[in-house]
Amino acid sequence: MSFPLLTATAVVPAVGAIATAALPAAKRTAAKWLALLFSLITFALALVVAFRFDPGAGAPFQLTESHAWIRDFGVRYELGVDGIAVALIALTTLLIPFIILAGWHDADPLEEATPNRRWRPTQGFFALILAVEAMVVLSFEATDVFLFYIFFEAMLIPMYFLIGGFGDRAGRDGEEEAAGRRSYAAVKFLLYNLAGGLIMLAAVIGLYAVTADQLGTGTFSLQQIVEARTAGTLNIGTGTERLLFLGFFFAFAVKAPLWPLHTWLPGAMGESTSPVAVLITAVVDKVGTFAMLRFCLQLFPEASSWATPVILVLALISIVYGALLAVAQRDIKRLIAYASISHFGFIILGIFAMTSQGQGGATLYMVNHGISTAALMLVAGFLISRRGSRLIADYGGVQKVAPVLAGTFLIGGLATLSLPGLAPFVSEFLVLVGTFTRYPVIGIIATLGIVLAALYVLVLYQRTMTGPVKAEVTNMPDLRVRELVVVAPLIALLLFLGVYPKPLTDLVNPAVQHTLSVVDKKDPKPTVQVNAVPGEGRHGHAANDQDVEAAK
Amino acid sequence: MNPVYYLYLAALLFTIGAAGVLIRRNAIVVFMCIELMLNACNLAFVTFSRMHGNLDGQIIAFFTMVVAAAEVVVGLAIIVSIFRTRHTASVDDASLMKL
Amino acid sequence: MENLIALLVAAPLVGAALLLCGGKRLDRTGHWIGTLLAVASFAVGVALFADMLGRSADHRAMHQYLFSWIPVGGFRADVAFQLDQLSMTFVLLITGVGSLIHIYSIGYMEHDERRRRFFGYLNLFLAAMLLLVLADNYLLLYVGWEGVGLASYLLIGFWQHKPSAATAAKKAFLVNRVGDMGLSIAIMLMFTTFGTFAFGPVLAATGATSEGKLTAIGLMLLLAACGKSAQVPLQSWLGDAMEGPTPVSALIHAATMVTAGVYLITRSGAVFNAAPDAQLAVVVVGAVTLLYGAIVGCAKDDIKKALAGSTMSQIGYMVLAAGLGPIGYAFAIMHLVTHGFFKAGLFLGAGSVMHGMNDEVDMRKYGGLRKYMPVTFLTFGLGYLAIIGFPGLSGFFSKDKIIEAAFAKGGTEGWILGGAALLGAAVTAFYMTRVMLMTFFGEKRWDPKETHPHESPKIMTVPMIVLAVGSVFAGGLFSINESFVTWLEPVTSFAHGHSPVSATTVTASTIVVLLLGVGTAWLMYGRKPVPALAPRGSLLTRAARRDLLQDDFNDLVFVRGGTHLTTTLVQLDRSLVDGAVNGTAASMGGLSSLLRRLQTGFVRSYAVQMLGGAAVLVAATLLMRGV
Amino acid sequence: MSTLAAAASTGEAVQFWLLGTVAVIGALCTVLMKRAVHSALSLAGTMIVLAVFYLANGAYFLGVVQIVVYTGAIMMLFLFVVMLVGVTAADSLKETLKGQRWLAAGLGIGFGILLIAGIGNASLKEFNGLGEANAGGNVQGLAALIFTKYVFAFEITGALLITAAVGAMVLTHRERTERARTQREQSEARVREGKQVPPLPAPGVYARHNAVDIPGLLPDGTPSDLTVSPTLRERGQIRDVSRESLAELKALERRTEDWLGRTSGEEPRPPSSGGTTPTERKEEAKK
Repeated sequence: MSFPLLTATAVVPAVGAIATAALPAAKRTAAKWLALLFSLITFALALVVAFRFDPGAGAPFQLTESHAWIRDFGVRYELGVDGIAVALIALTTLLIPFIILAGWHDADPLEEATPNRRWRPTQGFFALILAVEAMVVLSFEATDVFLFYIFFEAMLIPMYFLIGGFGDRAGRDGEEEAAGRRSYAAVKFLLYNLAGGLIMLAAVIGLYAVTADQLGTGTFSLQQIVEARTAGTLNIGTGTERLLFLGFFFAFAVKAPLWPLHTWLPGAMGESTSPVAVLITAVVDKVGTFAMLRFCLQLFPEASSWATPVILVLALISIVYGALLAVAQRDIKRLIAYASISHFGFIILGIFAMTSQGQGGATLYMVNHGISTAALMLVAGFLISRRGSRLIADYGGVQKVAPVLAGTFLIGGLATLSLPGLAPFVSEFLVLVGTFTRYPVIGIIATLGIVLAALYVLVLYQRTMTGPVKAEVTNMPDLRVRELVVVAPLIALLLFLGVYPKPLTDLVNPAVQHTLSVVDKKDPKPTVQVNAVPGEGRHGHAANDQDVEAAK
Repeated sequence: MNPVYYLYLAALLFTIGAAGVLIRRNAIVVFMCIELMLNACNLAFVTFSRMHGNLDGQIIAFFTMVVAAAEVVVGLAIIVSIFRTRHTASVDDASLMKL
Repeated sequence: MENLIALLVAAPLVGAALLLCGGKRLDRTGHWIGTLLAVASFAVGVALFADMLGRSADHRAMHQYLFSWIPVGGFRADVAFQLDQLSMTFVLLITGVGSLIHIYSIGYMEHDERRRRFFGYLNLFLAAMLLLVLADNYLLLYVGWEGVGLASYLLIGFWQHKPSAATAAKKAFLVNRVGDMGLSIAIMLMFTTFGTFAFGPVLAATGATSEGKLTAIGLMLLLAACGKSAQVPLQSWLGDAMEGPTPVSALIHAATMVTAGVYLITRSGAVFNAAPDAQLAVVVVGAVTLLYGAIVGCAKDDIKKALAGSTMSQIGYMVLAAGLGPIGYAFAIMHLVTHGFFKAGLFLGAGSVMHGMNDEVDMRKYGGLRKYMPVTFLTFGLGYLAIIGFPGLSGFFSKDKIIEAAFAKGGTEGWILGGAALLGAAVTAFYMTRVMLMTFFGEKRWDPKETHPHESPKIMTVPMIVLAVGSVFAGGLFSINESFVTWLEPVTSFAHGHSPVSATTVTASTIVVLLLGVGTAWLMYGRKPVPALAPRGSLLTRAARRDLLQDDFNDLVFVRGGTHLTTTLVQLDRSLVDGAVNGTAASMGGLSSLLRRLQTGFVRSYAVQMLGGAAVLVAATLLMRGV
Repeated sequence: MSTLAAAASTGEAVQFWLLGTVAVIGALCTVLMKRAVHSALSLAGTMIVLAVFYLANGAYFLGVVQIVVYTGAIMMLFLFVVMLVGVTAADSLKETLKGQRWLAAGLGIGFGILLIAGIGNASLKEFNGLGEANAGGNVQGLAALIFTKYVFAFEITGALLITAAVGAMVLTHRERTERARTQREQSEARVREGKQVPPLPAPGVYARHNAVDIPGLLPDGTPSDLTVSPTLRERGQIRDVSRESLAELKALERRTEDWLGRTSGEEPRPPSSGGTTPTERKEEAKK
């Protein structure tokens, strides 16, 4: 038994959370630095994981750990990562330091509000963020359905406090008004996700019952169940499988969020501070889409292909609907929230297109969307913190006053509209192609999303950044060093992954192929067999041969 | 004549007692009705013991009596104390359970 | 030698990176760096050109494979370049004209405090445009395609403090996005059909493909071309795009970017050749646009907008030619190159005029400028002669060939297209003469007190002169024993068309219509003085001033309709979708408050419930025994 | 009758039908009587009938216990409590809870029907009477069972009874929280609240009537309620004798006058209601 790397990756932030929370009220800055330190250590560990992980190796899950936990119910503490999980863990642990840095001063207003020795909002804020990180990482690693479920649900609690407890002082009307709306949003977030989670719990128990019935000993282990399916020892009845699938999918669709289960997102993202909003949309929601890919598809292949048409249509609606509503928003953060809804539509579309392009694209999309939204949302947060208003109408001509801020904002926006050369383009195009190869009509309608994305991003940029300079904006400072430190790496990453996404794709492809093999789907073949393989006789081309094999 | 009629009688008395419990407001009368129900049960037990030809039924009836006695003692005590504090024996007035 | 190809793109890209991230310390030297890198790229292009000339016609295509970009399953996009004659032509045009305009901009943007950023954007555009023409697969082309779109967005909206500029930029990007949608769908279709989207395999495999699929691909490509090249129905953005600085209009919206559509169609020639319906659509679009642009050009009083209309119409010519198939491709490109020269020259001239007239664009406020800015007048005049196809100048050769080819299409189509082309030539002559007369001839309609028209500095005039020279001689040079056609033939496969009317007739008729156009223009604007305020004009004129009501249509259908749609959707989201959720919550509350009624607190009602329960139990046991 | 037949004799049938009706009527009265006392009494009747039935069913011990414990002890307890609590006027049978009565009736009837149906469709045909069970005497049989098979239950019930007794004591025993008020304090309190400072007047009129149920008269001859106990007042058991005593006063004056020899009008007529006639009183006076 080698060093439990995955456990460590999750434990470190947990310890960090406790340590941060334990600091006395006076040591505020110390708490901030401590949290940052722990998040960086976690990131380092995640990098180690990424390097120790070998995409070429045949095993679907690597770095596995397995201990008996609740013997009576066959619950095991089972961790393991495939390429997708590695990518998402890397994303999460990468984003958290930036979130912490961006939220450096988010808890200060509370400190001033209540000068109380026992009351330690700063410590709480950063401890909660780290706690969320720990849970998210664990839910990415868990290969035991029950274990996953626990953390999938548990991460709601710190998120609830983060949303309800800390807001940007940018409400139109007084703070208590804003506080009311905030707590409403938080409660809505909690109830929505809890409802989904409870339905999922029923499905989890049902799964256990089925396995216990058919395998003799009930199990929650993903691998065991998949193997049993392939071996034929376990065959869930069609009706049961569909019910279980729906139970799982509902929870993930709420988290994702998929139309029409999306209404909690704009409120939550609009009312919370922008780092927390990033935490929601870039980190926590990814668990939902990730779980669709890992659990829904692998546990219930037939049911997933049964439900595919409906889900695709819903995803399509999300894409167009989210984009259209984003166009009509007056509030910057809500606009970004609706844009995220549209993007999640793309991710789900890619997952259920059941093609290697679609699912690979969807996985890349999760990563890229995380980075791009983080960039856009954090810059928007800096903007809002300067002016103290979330309304687009309150801005104008910022570009003349704070060119760097405007520039970064524009790049974030361009990433959001998936401009070629930036990372999101790769994933979005892959998703579209993957969908198109199997469902041309849906693919074509989905491409409308490109145009609409351009619409809402450019309208946002034009109204806020261009035009004559508004009076309130005139003496707005440009980005500070801390803020540049936050934004610059994200933008660099966007550019790099846009130009050279190969490391990521190499990481993801085997996992996607494995998923597809479990679901037992093949990419549709091109109608015309081109004898000339593109770029044959080129040097340095051998790199993609295994991809050729994968395609065949 | 078939002794099963005793059972019918018991059922009838029991029902009357139950109805009494529901209808009367005076706690004491309610108690009496409960006693009536208990007695009906006793009658049934005794009849059963006769049917089965062993004395267990009577034993049960005996215990029922004891329990009934105890219950009456405590119950009446409660009524008395309630009456002292609230100057009424009506069960409807003791509706503190509703908030 | 092949490894230099990447350098073509890299040089301006580096420039862009430097200038945009460099910060203030580069403000003084920025523009020189940008220009230098553009010129460097041009030099590399020339070197490659020389190398290419050295080879035999069939082995001129060069490839450079950099790295595998997106490998996922069967989907493999590489970052790889292909430099053949067609790309070469574009490379030279882009880098050449680009460099000239860089130089020109040094003077033109002298007093703008954001000049560094301007040059950064220009370099970015060069890089993207070169990527577009050098890509060896459609996806990489798509990158360049959107890249130029971005650059054009940034440059149109360069003066962002002007709301009109910002709006124009947004409009341009959005309309282009619609076209890009077409391109991406085309790429997807190729992937599903061929399993790849690299030029080589796709164009090689068109023979084995069903015509339906090819038609679909062709139409999608045409949609893309329409967006980028401002062809009907996606032409509405080009007029507003003139909000950008004039060098931008010259480089992007006249010489290079807007011709990308023509490049795309020519590049995908094999697809279109195999799909006649798509070809027909192309031809129709070309013909319609060339007339549309010409008519719009006639009515505009804003000199740049007039030129923009003419650009549309000229590109219409090219698209028309490209739609004619092998008989047209070469001439399309040829006209593209010559047009690059003279239209860039014209725009630079217009820019120089505005420069002298402190940024006045209304031609009705010009007049009689020829003696104040002789060089501008000369270069502009040469460009004018070239564009109207004055015998011996560039436009004459290229446009004449296109008209011939249009007739050569054969059948009624041939006649219609030829007629349209001829008509277009006449209108071109008319509106260009109009511009010429209103700007440089007639009495001065500007107030000498505040405007002091003067010749532009050398750094601006020199590029104009160079371009003028090009627009005079390029056409002739190209058509000396069809050197240009033979140069392009390996790529675009040339075929001589058999036109029902002889070449001489066509030439004669073109000259006739040319004279007609010039004459009418002179009658209307040369003989009698031009009113300083625009007369109301005929219905057609007023419609043409409003771009033939195209914007009004867009505004009515897309803008208004879209706004209504989104607002209603917001309402629905709040009331319906969210309402459902809150409704469930509320109903739960109501239910519980109903159940609360049962808890009266009266012992006896509880007793009733108990008795009811007991009765149910008894009934249940009885039923059990019964069953 | 040591052996009890499985099928009951006709005599028992007659007894059942007679006493059964009595029992049911008793039960109904228990439920329906206005006054708690009457309910208690009718319940006692029912219980006695049940005791008889026990005897008839061969449960001799229980029959006796029923009479002793229930009708003897428990019912007496009830009566005591009734006296303690319910002396006040009878509680009305008017229903206060909406629909409670209908629900009760419906449920009661339904329940009864269910029970009877249950008994009916239970096949209770064979009756092996208590013949051999009671062979060694009923009490002995019970004793044997209680002290062997049910001994634990028995012990526990014992414990239960003790607990119940203690519980009853605890509940009813009133703990004096503050010390008793002295007479002084009481009088002070009386003065402070101001009404009826002196002790209450005595009942009776001029010591000629001193029954507690006769109110004393004020100087003008009107009776004062203060003089009779509130309990009697509540029950409306006050005898008003004011008018008659006034009449007697008049008669007395007449006699003194004609004893002094003054003649006057006709005889004063004795009051019609109650009291003794003046002629008797004359005799008294003579003694």
